[in-house]
Amino acid sequence: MKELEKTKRISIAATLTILIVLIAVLSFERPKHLYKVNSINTLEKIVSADYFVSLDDINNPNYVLIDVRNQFEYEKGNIENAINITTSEILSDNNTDILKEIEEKEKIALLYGARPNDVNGAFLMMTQLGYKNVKILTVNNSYLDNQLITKNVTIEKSVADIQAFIDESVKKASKGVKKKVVVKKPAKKVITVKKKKKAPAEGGC
Amino acid sequence: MKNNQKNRHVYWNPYFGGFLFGILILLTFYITGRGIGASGAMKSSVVTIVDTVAPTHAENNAYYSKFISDEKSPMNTWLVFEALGVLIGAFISGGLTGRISWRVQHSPKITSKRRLVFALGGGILFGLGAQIARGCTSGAALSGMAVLSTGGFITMLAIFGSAFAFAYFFRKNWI
Amino acid sequence: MVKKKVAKVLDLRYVVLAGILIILAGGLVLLPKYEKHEGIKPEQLLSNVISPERYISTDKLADILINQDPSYLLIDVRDEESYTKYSLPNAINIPLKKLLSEDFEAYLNQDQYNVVLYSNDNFYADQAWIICNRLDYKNLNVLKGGINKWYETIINPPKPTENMPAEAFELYTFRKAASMYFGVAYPEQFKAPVAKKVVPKKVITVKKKKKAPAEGGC
Amino acid sequence: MGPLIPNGIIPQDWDSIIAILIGLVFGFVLEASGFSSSRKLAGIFYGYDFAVLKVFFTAAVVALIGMYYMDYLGYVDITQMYVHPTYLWGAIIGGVIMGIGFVAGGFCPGTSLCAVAIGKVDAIVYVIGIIIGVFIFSELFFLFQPIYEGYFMGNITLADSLGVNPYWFIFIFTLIAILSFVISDIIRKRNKKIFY
Repeated sequence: MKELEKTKRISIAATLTILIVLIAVLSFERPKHLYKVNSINTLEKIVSADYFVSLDDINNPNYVLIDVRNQFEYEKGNIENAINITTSEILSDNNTDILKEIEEKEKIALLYGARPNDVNGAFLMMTQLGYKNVKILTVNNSYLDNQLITKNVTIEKSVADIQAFIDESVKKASKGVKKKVVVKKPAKKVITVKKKKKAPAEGGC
Repeated sequence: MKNNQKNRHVYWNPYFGGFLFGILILLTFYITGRGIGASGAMKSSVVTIVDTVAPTHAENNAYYSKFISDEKSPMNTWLVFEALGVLIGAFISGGLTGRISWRVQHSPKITSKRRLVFALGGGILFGLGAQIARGCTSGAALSGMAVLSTGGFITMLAIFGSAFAFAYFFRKNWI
Repeated sequence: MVKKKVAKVLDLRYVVLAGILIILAGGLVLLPKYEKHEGIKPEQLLSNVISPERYISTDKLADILINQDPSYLLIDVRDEESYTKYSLPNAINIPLKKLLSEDFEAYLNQDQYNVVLYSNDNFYADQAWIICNRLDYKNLNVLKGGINKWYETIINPPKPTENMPAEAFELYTFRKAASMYFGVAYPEQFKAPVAKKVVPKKVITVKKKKKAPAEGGC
Repeated sequence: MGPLIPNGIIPQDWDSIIAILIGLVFGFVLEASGFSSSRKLAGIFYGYDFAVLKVFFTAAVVALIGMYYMDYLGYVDITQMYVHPTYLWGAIIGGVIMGIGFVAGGFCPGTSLCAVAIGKVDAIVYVIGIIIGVFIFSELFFLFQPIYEGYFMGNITLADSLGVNPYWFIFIFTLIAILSFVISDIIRKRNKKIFY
């Protein structure tokens, strides 16, 4: 069994592999920020959890108010003892430390901005990065002779029943013209989607 | 030719061969997402032969019809190309080490005719078993083990277990 | 004697190789587990979230709908009930709860159409957009202000007062025409409203991006 | 990046060319490590040459460790890999028949192709045998159908069926492999030498 003595090649191969593995592991620097919540759980969280806080129960001790607007807006006027973390710098190091510290102290981060829509970005980033207790202050901020006014607002309230408005306008118009106005509702668009054929990984010997 | 003749029986260090083989399996999975295989090529050739000889019979036989599709001939599968590559690769390696020559390799104790008979019998058994288990040692066992597939491990254990068990009966052929 | 020493060295070499193998395998066990990274990098997602170029104004959308631009696909992320009450023509209803469900994936994850997500305001639409953007779905936009803005600008356009610049008047006439297209009738129309152009049935076939599954075998 | 071809990084039509290249390396490595000689293959069952055991186990261990490292580092997504389906009794009965065929014939399909390439007549007969075997199976398919299709447990991995953490399993599998190498060396030293 002469071949067992020939180990020159295998030592070269072994050293080469170790080099490659080392380079791979070293070059693989874990990205600083990693999602801790995958997208399906995030979706469930934002659909089910009630993360809205209204203006009146704001003085709960373990709420930490966070203003997500930029520096200038924050200086102009902010709710008292709110800290300023602009959405674009949410991933910066000191902001991450602040948020981690809030997380450790079991405090609830209460985000607010000019309008609730602007807070969405920061809120979703934090939930996906794994911060547990993040809430949104449903509030509109505006300035009256540069005095900050915050008004409560409900999210996504439908302004008017549009269909009723249209029908009513049609009725009003037809009263004027007497003739029955046939308004053809836009035909329902048939949208056929080719079902994603689950091509089974066929194979086998 | 002298040097060539000398290292006719000098093979690689098995650990080195195994290591390269492992890297090859990794590469195959990385590029194509599937393992290597061998008996699939034989199956495709059988299907093509039967399809050309008796297409009607092939159509209504449950097994053949699985592999006959009109737009692609059965020979156009991944495994057939891979088997082709195996033949070429082995030929190159054999050529380099001078192992190419028409011969029947058998233990000195038995005649080459007996060896051929056992080879045929072994082949038939292996062909049958490979179809039932949907894979052979390299296809099901090795590629299956690389991704921890339970089927792969069961097949590997069954092959080597039964081989060890029945080794006693065929010992005159080898030792 | 030399033969013996060589054999000794070889044994050592095999021991070293075996040791390396064990360390490599052991390393796998000791490496810290972490949640599989899904979707685009957080820094990338943050920059996408901040940039407002995903928004599409109600006027632009009205223009698109009137010209029946075939490359646009409307998706209403509100629940079924408000969708049935009123929704934009030819819109598909994907409630936020079912955003990532299997059968709607064909609409979101494709690069044929510009998808416009909208809800009452753009709060839920933004959330849907951010999640889809994390999964790297292509060319999705959000209707700025949602249905509320649509109502305030298109369906019931505010009348410009005299001292408004000329553009305000043009904008108002455009919006009034648009509202007529969408069914609002105005009393001072003298002739009967021309039979409204029927919105042609637009069949959207969404071609799935074919991802060949890894098939294999023996 | 995961499997390159299914993810579309390498276009589909490169598939067959890559298949030939992989087969080429496959054939070369098998032949070079001596798998084209049936007597070397049968050595594992009679204890005079454990090449099969060493190559097989090293390949399995290297592939396993490599695969899970690449999965860990994110270069490959292991869920897209083709996992060999588990037909419980199909694997057992098929495996037993293959085991007998292996001991009797001395080859398995991969190695028999290598042997055919270097002119081994018994390998050619072996391949003809395999073809006849496949032919028999297909003709009598209705007999084998229940085994062939029965007891299907899905393309499951050991992690699901045994509920074991894959990394631990790989570690133990490596230890078993090294142990078997040591034992095979001891056995070979005590066995009488056979020159082939």
